Amino acid sequence: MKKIALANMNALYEAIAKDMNLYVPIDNKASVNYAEWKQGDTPVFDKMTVRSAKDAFFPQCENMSTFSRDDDNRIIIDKIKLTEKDFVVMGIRACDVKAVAVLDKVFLSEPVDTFYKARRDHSILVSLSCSRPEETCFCSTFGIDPAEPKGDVAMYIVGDYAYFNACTDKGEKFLNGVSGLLENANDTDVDAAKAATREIMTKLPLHDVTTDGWGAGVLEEMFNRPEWEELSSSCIGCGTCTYVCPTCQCYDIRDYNGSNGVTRYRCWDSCMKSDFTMMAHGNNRTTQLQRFRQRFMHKLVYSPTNNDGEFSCVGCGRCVAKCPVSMNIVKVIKTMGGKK
Amino acid sequence: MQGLEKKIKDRAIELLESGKVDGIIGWEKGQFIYDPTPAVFTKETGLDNFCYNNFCGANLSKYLVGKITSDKKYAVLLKPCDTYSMNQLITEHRVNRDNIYIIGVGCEGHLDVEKIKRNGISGITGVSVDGENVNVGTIYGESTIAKSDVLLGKCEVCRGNAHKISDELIGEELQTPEASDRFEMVNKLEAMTAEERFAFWKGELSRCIRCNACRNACPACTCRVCVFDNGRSGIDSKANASEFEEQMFHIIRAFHVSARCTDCGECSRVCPENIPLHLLNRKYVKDINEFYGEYQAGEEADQRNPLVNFGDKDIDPTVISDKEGN
Amino acid sequence: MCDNKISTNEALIPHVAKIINVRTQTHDVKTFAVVSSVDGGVMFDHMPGQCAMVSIPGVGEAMFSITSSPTNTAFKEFSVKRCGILTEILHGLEEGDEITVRGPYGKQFPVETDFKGENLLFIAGGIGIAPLRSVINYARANRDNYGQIDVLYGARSSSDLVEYEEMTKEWANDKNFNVHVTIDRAEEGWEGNVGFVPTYLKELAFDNNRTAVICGPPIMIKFVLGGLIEMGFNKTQVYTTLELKMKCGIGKCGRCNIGSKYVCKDGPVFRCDEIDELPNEY
Amino acid sequence: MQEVKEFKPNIVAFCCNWCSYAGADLAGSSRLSYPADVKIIRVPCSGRVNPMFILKAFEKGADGVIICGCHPGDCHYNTGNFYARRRMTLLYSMLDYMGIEKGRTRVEWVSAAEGAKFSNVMNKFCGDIKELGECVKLGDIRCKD
Repeated sequence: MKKIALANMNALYEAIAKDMNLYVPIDNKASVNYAEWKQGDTPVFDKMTVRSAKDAFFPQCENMSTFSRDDDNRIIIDKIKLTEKDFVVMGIRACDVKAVAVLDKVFLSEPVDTFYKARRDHSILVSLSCSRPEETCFCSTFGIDPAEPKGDVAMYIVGDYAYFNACTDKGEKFLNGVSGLLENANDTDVDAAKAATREIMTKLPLHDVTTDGWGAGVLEEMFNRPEWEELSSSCIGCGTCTYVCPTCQCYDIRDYNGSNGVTRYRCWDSCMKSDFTMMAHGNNRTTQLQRFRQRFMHKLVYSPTNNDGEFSCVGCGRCVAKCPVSMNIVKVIKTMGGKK
Repeated sequence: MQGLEKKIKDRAIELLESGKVDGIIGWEKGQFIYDPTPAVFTKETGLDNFCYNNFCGANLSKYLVGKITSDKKYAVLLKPCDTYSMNQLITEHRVNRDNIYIIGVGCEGHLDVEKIKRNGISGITGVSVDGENVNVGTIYGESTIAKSDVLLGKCEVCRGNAHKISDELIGEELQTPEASDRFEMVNKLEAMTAEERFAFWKGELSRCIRCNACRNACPACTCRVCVFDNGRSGIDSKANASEFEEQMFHIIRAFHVSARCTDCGECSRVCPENIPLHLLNRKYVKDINEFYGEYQAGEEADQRNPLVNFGDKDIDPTVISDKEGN
Repeated sequence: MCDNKISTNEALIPHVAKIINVRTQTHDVKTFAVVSSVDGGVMFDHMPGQCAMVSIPGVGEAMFSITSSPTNTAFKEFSVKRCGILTEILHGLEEGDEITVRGPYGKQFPVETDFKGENLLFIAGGIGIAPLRSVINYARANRDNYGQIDVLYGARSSSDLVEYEEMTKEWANDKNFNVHVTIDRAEEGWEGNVGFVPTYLKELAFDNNRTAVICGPPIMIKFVLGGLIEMGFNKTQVYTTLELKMKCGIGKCGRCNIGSKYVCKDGPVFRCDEIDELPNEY
Repeated sequence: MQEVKEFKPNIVAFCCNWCSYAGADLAGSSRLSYPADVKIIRVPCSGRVNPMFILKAFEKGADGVIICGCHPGDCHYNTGNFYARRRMTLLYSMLDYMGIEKGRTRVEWVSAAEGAKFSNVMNKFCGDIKELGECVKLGDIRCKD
């Protein structure tokens, strides 16, 4: 384990940003979000970001190809160049690290999504051990330990120091690159802080949420539960929950018809929106109940069915905090399934 | 507030039991003190989970739009400011007044949990209002903040405790917070140079994630299919694919509700990125007041709004194009 | 037969295709024959039942079943019914115009496994003949692998029949091959059967010693399936293809997800007992 | 060496069918010149112009958008331009509020008999836009070279 005094962190950011892009949580006075570090920025590590770290690998909007026509009206396709520059995302909490693994399963399974893969290959995840979990956190429900966040390098902020522990070869290499700034530290230096975090977790209001009753094999039962109607009645059909979710990965492919040809891009989409499944001849989910149910069934039933029981919710609590009408996954889990 | 909650609950049970209404649209307890969910209470569900506390800022009038074809009668709980939206919906025939029973509930200003959190408070377990102060209990200890610092944006410019439409009132005697000038920020922006204003809006709107919460929560946005969802409109879009699409979305969103916007502040309240969207709507309100005379949408039902009206001496758009200064 | 190990970058980047022939089938259905614009080839190999994404850049992209048989190595065909923005503009294209195509996507009909040695019964309504035509022509080209083949096809009127010529002039002349055509309402000059497909199916009284493949409007599928069960068919003997909104075609964009299945990847061909396991959202 | 190109503005003019479009016609048949940079879009009435049209024009690369209609009181449909006047006042005010140069948008009332006015209006507007230069604030980034 290595450490650096918090007072010297700026030197570390400078060293990293010299030949890589560095993304850190920045407070812009209205919300905290990941942004590229620039000289003078002070990252905030004690607040949850509004948007998750998925933006770094699966941005809200990315161009895929461009189409133009030559003089004979023949179509010319130009591919978009993939990411080639290494980048570091620093301050990802355990829940988001797990979320990246969930996304990996989708995008890195055959056929591989090369846009996503290029970003993953060029990324270094510097995770952050939680010290102040929020009341909306329920990652322990999904077996995540917020004190041990993993990633390529795990970061612990304790007292006046930031401690780093490499978890992968990539992480090792990264730490070696900035070793001039780091001092040696004992692995045990962060044990007390870890224990304190785990202690807090047991006191959180949502610590008793369990996934009992959910998972693979309950498709028919859960799908037909009458509670969906009441739960979905307050949903206003916006996409907030899906867009702040670190594991939601649905996207749309659209063409933009500009004056210099056509750009085909993909952008996030939300199953909560009315036109998600709209086809020229009809829509197979016409009510908000169906769309609402789709989102939660996907996270809590379909996903475990396809991925050896793994839920596609990591308990980060973003949707709990941000839903305009406070109708969130915790309510759904509790209403139809588990509470100890 | 607790006494009021009990009063409303008792009355709601009475209304349901007597069969006067089939459902009550109110707020249901959430996971925490600060996240009540709008919900429909019926005889079957009972009112055990009903709540009315300092975090019931949501404007419930929009939920009646979906009930227009229903033959059931619903009672709806409306705070003074929400009644403006109700009047506007009645004016536009977006709700069926005959099937609505409006209970005006008293209000002493609602709190914004985002603002509490912005004060560096996390792990909130309880919030109580004590006169001018708000006591916040968290897993990390207690804190006290001034109530005026954590009021919802819309409550800072409260229009008073008068319900503009109601069938009965409960707790109307509560004192609403004192209001500051609602055009203060608009004036401030207008006094800036064009470059400063552009930078301001670019900074704010670049955070937009196009979740459409502002649109979907807005009681004036009641189109069956929004132009931004309509594949045939040519401008449907799901993401801000460029720097401009989010501006276009927000200009049009605000424009489409201009003169119908009651300035209820829901757009800003629901924004996950805390973009001050109401400043767009409020600019239209201010312009309409200045150009065509004072007008408050939803002041009463069946008003004719200034954009479906005209005068032959109206000012010309060239006044804007040729305006002196920045 | 086809290499599924394509990466998304490649999979999402289409081939440029040239329309070499447009056949007007009915007032709202046209069949487009396309080849690669680069080398005049078929761009990719496919199997019956698989689909491809057809696009006009700047307009949109949509999934269509490949109606030509894999045994046709000269070109690929798509039968397109005019019903939306993209199809409207597609219908305005002519020979020589270019579109883009990517694919193939989805699961095929089990023509090399479960269908082998079986008697086949194809039941289609309207444009539903498009995916089945691929199987039918594949079966005709490998005639010895299959037993008796029956095609039951219906449409609203005689002018709504797709591929009627091929059906009556080519298929019907094959050995052990019967074509039964019906239209919904009687009309002058029509000598064939009149009535809905499910009704005609019962009149024809097929025995259950065959594998049935259905494609058509959802309401027809529902009643035909009911009819087949009544006639003693087992759900494992009946196949159909589903249609849902699709964008990526490779099971990632989440649009065609119903239950734990992605129609673009796990379908569009489903055996009817598999469909029973899906929530009723298609 | 890079060639310095003269800035040729893209100007979109929404002209009402009954007055301003006829005005443009008259300008043409009277051999009054106006810049070729102006692309006229004929609309049935200035009241038909949706604020979206204007924003869309800017998004697609317009540097200035002008709306021409009948003089207030002379609308073929009696009141169309009265409504347009209020709408455009509000929209332009909003664009100004968002920091978009206010000279990029304009409304002018041109009757069918005012060929000379049409030509003057367009010449002036074109000159104004040339002074303002390319519209970078509202254009879509994907449209630019």
